[in-house]
Amino acid sequence: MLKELKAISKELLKTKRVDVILAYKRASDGVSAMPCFIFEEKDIDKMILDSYCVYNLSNYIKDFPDKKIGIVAKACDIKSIIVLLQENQLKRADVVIMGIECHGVIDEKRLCPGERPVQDIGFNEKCRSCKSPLPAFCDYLLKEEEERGKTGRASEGDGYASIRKLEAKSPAERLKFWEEEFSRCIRCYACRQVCPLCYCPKCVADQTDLAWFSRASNLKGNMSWNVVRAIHMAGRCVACGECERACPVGIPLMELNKKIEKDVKELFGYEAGADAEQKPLFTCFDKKDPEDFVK
Amino acid sequence: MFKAVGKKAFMKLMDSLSKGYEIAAPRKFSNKGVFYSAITDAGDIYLGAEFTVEPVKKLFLMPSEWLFENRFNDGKISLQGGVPPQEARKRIIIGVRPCEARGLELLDKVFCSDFKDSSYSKNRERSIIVGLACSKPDKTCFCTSLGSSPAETRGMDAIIFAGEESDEMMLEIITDKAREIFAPLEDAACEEHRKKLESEKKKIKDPVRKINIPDALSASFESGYWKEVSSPCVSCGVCTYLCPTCHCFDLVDEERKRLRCYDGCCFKDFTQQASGENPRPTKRERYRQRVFHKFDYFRKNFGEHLCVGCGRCIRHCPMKIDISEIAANAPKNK
Amino acid sequence: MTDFEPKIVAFLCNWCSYAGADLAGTSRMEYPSNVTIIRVPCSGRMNPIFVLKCLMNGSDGVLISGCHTGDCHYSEGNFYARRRFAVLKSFLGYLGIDPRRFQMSWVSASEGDKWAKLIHELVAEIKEAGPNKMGKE
Amino acid sequence: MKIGVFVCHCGTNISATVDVEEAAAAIGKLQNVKLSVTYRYMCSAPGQELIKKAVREESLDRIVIASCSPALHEKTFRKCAEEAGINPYLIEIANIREHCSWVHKEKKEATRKAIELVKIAVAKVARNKPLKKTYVPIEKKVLIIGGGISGVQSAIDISFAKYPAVIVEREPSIGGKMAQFDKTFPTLDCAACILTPKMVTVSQNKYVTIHTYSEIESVTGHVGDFTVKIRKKARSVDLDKCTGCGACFAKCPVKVDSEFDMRLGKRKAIYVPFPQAVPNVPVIDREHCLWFQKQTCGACKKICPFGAINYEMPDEIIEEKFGAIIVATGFTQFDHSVYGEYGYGKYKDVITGLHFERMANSSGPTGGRIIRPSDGKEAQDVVFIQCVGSRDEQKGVPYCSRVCCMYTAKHALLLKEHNKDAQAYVFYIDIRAAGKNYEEFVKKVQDEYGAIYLRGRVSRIFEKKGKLIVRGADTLSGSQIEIKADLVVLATGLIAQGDAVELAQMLHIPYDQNKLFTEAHPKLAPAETITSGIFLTGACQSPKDIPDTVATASAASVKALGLLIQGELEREPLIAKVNTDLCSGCKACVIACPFRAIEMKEIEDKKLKRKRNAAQVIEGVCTGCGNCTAVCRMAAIDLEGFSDKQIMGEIEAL
Repeated sequence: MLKELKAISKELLKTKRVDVILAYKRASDGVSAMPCFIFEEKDIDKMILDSYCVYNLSNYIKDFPDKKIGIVAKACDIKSIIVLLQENQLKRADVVIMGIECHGVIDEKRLCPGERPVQDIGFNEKCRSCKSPLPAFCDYLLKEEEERGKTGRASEGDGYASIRKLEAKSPAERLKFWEEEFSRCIRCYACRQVCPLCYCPKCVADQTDLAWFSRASNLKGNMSWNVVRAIHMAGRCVACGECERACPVGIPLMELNKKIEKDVKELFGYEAGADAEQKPLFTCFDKKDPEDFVK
Repeated sequence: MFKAVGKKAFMKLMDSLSKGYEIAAPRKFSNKGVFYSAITDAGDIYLGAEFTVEPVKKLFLMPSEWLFENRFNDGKISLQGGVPPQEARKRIIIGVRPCEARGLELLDKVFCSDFKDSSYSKNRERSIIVGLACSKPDKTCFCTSLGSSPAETRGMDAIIFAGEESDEMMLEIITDKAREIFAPLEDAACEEHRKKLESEKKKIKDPVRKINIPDALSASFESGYWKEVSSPCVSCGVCTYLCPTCHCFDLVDEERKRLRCYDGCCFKDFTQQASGENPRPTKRERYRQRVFHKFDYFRKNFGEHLCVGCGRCIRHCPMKIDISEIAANAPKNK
Repeated sequence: MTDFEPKIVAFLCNWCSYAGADLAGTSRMEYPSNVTIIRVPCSGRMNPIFVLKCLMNGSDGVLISGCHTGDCHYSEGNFYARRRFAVLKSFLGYLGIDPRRFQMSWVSASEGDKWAKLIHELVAEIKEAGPNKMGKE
Repeated sequence: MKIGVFVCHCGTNISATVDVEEAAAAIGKLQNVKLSVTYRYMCSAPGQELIKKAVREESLDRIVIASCSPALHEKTFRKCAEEAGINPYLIEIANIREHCSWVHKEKKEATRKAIELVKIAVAKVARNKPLKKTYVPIEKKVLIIGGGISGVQSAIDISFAKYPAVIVEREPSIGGKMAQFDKTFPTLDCAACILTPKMVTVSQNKYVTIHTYSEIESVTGHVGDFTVKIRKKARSVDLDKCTGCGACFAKCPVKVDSEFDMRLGKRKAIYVPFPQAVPNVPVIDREHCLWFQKQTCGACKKICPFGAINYEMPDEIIEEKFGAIIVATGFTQFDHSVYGEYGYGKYKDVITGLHFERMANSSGPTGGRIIRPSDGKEAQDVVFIQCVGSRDEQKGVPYCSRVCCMYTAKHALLLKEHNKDAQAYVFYIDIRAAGKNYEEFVKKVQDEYGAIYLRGRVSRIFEKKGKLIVRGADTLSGSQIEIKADLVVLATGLIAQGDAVELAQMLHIPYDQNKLFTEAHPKLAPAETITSGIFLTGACQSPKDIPDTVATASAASVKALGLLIQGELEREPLIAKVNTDLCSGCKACVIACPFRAIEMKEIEDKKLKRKRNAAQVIEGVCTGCGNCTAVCRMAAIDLEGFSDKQIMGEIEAL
């Protein structure tokens, strides 16, 4: 798969079809991967592909305005590219998507300290409910040499088990749970910065002319930030899991995103990143939308 | 002087001390990591190999603190509070790593020199630092490259040596403050202990990777190198917020309160000016600033690098950016 | 919780609910004084952050009221609002914030009685829910 | 900042339950409040004088009035502020009557709440911005889409006010469906006799331009400034040279079924649809013309003494600007072929009402004889079936087409008048004759013209010995009946034009599940659409008879004129504004705006030093609903008068 990827990249750069390729290289610890941006053929050999390639590179698309971009993307990453197209942050013609077959990436959180072999690090939570290892929406589809079947890890359910567990708890318990989680938030905004869809020129959290909510990293401020973040992802979050991975204090952000994802599916049959042509969730409505909650 | 004590006995002492003192120490939260927390039950104290996510800095320089509040009553404006009154209670902080302790010393240069920051210095004065030698350095550590070591005692009142396996731990008392609180434990200043200690120190010193950090970077200022190395940066606050020495803050007025909270040079808006102008418009300038502040400017101002090699920024960087490598490989010229 | 007098904010669309509340007034229908009304042009104007801000500022309850679907003065505003706040309501509940604290209603310009009745119920419910501790620090 | 607060007693309406003096005193202590006073009637002349005086003496720059609902006196106090020299948008009203004194009894509580309400108003007004009404220019010309009776009527009304109107009609002549009718119910005056004079009037009116055989290509812009592309299809006959002498179609050898005559008669390949056509200029049907098919013949060109025939004539696209648009596209007949049991198509002698109209017409294909198309014999027993397509959710449309009962009654009458021995049978569900002299008319048809009305549906029609056997139920007598009929006339319903949806989307006007255009308000704005500057008339909005159609035509015209007559279009300044620095160009607002009032525009981003797209509000179109502000995650779009800052300020003041 890697050889094929390199060959394609070489071609894309040579023919000037793209100016830059967003890919993965080995990090300084010699184990994990990190993003790399390849402008010249000579650097193509830096590329790597393995289950350490966790990051969603589409986050870097906004760093290269007016450039033709080649991007290495897993099925889950591609969804966020679709949303970027849907929200006019990107022209289809400006991006060449090299979709790679993926049977799960590692769970970084359990990587440090000390190196450990992949198998006992275990796979990332998001991969457990992955529907397909093969990306659908891409220009090049890179498959692994030997056939590995189409299962993904879907066998392990729809990924909402943990949500249902929380929903089953009493409001008081839930509040306690989230207060504890949010109490650790230090407002470093890593969750926002790694999110490919947090492209706002100036996030409401940073706006000073009007302070939308408290900057203080106390319950009030942290609760506000995390709720606003999640609500602004409604119908957009493609569950790539970057925010949760990046959170240094281990707040289970996906438990927020996935709750909304689940609701939106159940309430409006809406799925984020499914189709670049569909209207964003909150920019449209159906006269038959549920309103049993309205008095 | 030294003391040898079983873990149980030590914890017992802590419990008794918790009456007279506020006690803060690392506490492990399952699959969240280790965090400094106020300790009510000494059993919660974690003295294992895993590092705290946040440095001890946060006990002295809070992520955000209210400075004062203005009230409007009966047509008059009045200022309330000033710095929220710290509890006068003395505080013992257990399990501070050598690198973090050094970090505090570096912060002192900023907050307790000719200008004394009231809130920070108050916290300093009331705290007794009981360090913890690193029994198992992380692969990202590089403290030895910055004149420290896993057993360094600078900035501590005492230091604990606690091998994960052995139940006994050793205590090296450095200041009188410490002598006072640990008085209840009997001394154990015999030779073998000293020897054991020395070997212990050596043992844990070696595995730390060595990086040769340059004394200055100025030559490379205009180099394209910085654009390249900064490109994976996503401009978040992880490295600066988790750094034991980063101390930039922002003043925010909210409703009627003035708030001081962490800020970081990696944020897009860090140098945003009201005029709309931003002297550090791209990641290149911003990341370069961080590296230069650590390994060039600070040394010029205070004679030391503003880095203690704790490795947090590397460990927690969402994109695995390694500042030590970047500083080490900085070009010697344009 | 008998002596607890909740603080409730109500955002009313200018064309239906606000007029409905006016009608309740002109018809002298009495209802509890716990509700403070903020006028907005349309329920579609409501930003979820407004609701959050109220809760974080210690309001015990928040109500958004607009025209019945199909009657919106701007033809569609309340449809958008309905979708937006269906998500917010469920989400706040998930965080453990008592669902009674945030409610939505359709009150037309001719439903003064409905408005009065609604406020009676709302205040009763919020009294049950008790004071909102959120952001009281 | 110097805010003046004026608390109104409203006689005792407020002061009875709110301690206004205590309230005023408490409010006086709020930040930025320079002055807080009470008065018995703030809205009265002396009350307003008091406000103006205070503004002068205390040099106030913002005002809060604590009184009744803004619905009543907001305008009054805006004006008052303006006269006092304060921008009218720097005032706020605290509604302490409807929302406080009238709904609470307990004085302490009411007073507390009143203070609360004023607090909020003070917090809001402190964040108000001075605003100016906006004005947009108006193109003083009306486009009328459709040249049927409603289009023609609109054109007449508008030209009467001396404003230019342009009719675009897709057929070769104006006149629409009405031109095909024989007589009109209930007065029975001949359709042509009342329509054609109107057609002539518009054609000769110097304020009216008519584009026949033309269609709308595209519509862009907004109220006051629509840009419309019109395709003038190639007529192949020069409108200016042709005198309408008719030599050409006399000579033309090709005979084709006439659409106007419902294929009951013939026309030539070059033809005028009917004798009174306007303009009275033929058109060449290139489908059938020998010249266009085989490059032979050319008789018309040879014969034409004026050289008006031009085989090379191309389609022409013209572009014009309009200030308002009237949609008068009318209806089309329901296609009843879905009712297999009525055997339409199978049996020549099953026809529709419009066929009957043509037959009944003395200048029609049968010279006014009601015959059996199959053998040309005079029809004796004629069965009329009502509600064909109407009131049928399964096969047709759910609504009632409103005119069928009446035109069927008319047909039954005409049948008798044309052939006194004939007998009419009418199968109906129920008779809907709501209208002036309508019920009387139906009665007359039943009593004086002996039409037999049978309440029930027809189950089947089949042929037997050259007769049509109509089998149906009479639900009143509860008996099955069979009628041997010579002719069956189906009262087909009225439905939207086939391309109604395309037009609606071109105009950005809503349409319902039946593709009928939706009015702005079913009761209070039946001739408007929610898209300002676009109006509806006639059957394109819902089935109408001629009087209603003419009435709505005039209504739409008045609406359009009301717009044009203003020098410039005045708009409330309470509309959305974009802060392009914050805008990411995600288009959420553009898509979510119910009024298409936001468009994307390329801007020069000084920070990024590159061009990028950002949203921009079209002032003339924005109605200030604020939906855009809520869908914008980056808060890049805000609403004047109800800005984020103002609302957040109100919340903080709580």
